[in-house]
Amino acid sequence: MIRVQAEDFDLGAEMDALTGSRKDIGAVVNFIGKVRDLDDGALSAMTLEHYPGMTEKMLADIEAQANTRWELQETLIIHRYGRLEPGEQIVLVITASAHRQSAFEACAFLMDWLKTKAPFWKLEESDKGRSWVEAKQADNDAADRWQEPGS
Amino acid sequence: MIRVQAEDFDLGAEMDALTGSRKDIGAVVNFIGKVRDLDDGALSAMTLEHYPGMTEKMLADIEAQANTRWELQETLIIHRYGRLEPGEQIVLVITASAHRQSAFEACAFLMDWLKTKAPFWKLEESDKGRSWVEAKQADNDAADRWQEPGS
Amino acid sequence: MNIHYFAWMREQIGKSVETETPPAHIDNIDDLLDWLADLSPAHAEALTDRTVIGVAVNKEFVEPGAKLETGDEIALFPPMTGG
Amino acid sequence: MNIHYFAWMREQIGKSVETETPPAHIDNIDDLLDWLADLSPAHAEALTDRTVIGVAVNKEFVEPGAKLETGDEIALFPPMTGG
Repeated sequence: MIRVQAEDFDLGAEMDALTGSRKDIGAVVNFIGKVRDLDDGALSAMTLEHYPGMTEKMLADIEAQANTRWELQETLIIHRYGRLEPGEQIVLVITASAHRQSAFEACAFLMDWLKTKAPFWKLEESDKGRSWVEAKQADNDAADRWQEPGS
Repeated sequence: MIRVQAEDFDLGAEMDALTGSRKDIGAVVNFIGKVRDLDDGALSAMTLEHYPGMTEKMLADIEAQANTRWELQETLIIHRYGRLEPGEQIVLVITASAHRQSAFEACAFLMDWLKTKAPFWKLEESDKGRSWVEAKQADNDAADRWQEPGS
Repeated sequence: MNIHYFAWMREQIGKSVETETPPAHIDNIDDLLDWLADLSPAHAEALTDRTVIGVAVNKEFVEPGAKLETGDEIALFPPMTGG
Repeated sequence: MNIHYFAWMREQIGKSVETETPPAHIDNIDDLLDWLADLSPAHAEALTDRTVIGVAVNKEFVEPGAKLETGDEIALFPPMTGG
């Protein structure tokens, strides 16, 4: 399941909805990404721009790919857009599986992918002005490690 | 922070308490382990026995070790004991870091360790009778991959 | 043909979408970018470093040499920074 | 010396803790396990396969050859299955 939304999300409620009544799930891994103020008080806000329509399509694609590569019982990706303040939640990825290894790997895979291939752009406003967050080589490298032979 | 308890835990509340007011945390990874009924309706309960005193000591040790190996801002380990039914939560590990890679690795490390080195034993009651869960070689192998050279 | 711009490309060009009708011989992304760069100094500036520009046609990523069809929805954007 | 048993060892021996006073020459874990195995058929059975038995002294894991001191808290248990 994927959702692209401006509103915040509630981890506990999402977990309950996804796995609460299930008795066959052994391992659930969640990732939550938050707006981080590296330099205390310097960052006033981060605004996430995205490409409506393409975002949903790409997220559904990658979720399907994760489900092909690992045996997962449930997956959820929620990505927010709009203006967010330090400490606010940006993204939630939940992967549920019978086995912890699959849940861990699929969650890390989805996050590496979101960092480099989902059509989002981040604008930071700080006491030094406004600037677009630049892509990191480390994120590209992290995404590359999931490349399948021949692809 | 570590807790060994019979009571259930509330993921949302634990997350809020740990990271809610922080503005310097970029990545939070959670693992939740649940009692799994592999064969629909066959498992009636799982009882976790542990070694009071040693459990707390070992959990505090491994939490400290994770904090030495990775740059983490917050860590929480909650492990339950006593009689649990299918679908109930057994264990929660939360790792919060500035960077997702550290949070993912530390969480997987802590779980691999808990599977093999924390003094817990699981008794399953199913329609086939009662039996102690046997240790898995795969869990030992998973724990071994974190072995540091020379240790 | 609608062309969408995102992030600093949108800011430099000054609009998030524009409707253009390139001449018929412009039939691939590379040629389209050359043609767009001549529209205004702002376009030229936004399109200076082609190596950092991502392209989507009809909401799918494409390579620079990809062919174009009439009515395609084009999007141009800097490297993505989601998650 | 208090000796704690867990899981199926506890069930086989029939108690979770017992207080024993081994003779003075029993000064390491290996010798203690041999001595305990002679206490009863149940002890002997629980201690049959030493390779699967984990040992803690004063709530720390130890190797089979580890030395013992008077008043140590001993724990014997099968492989752990937490998490």
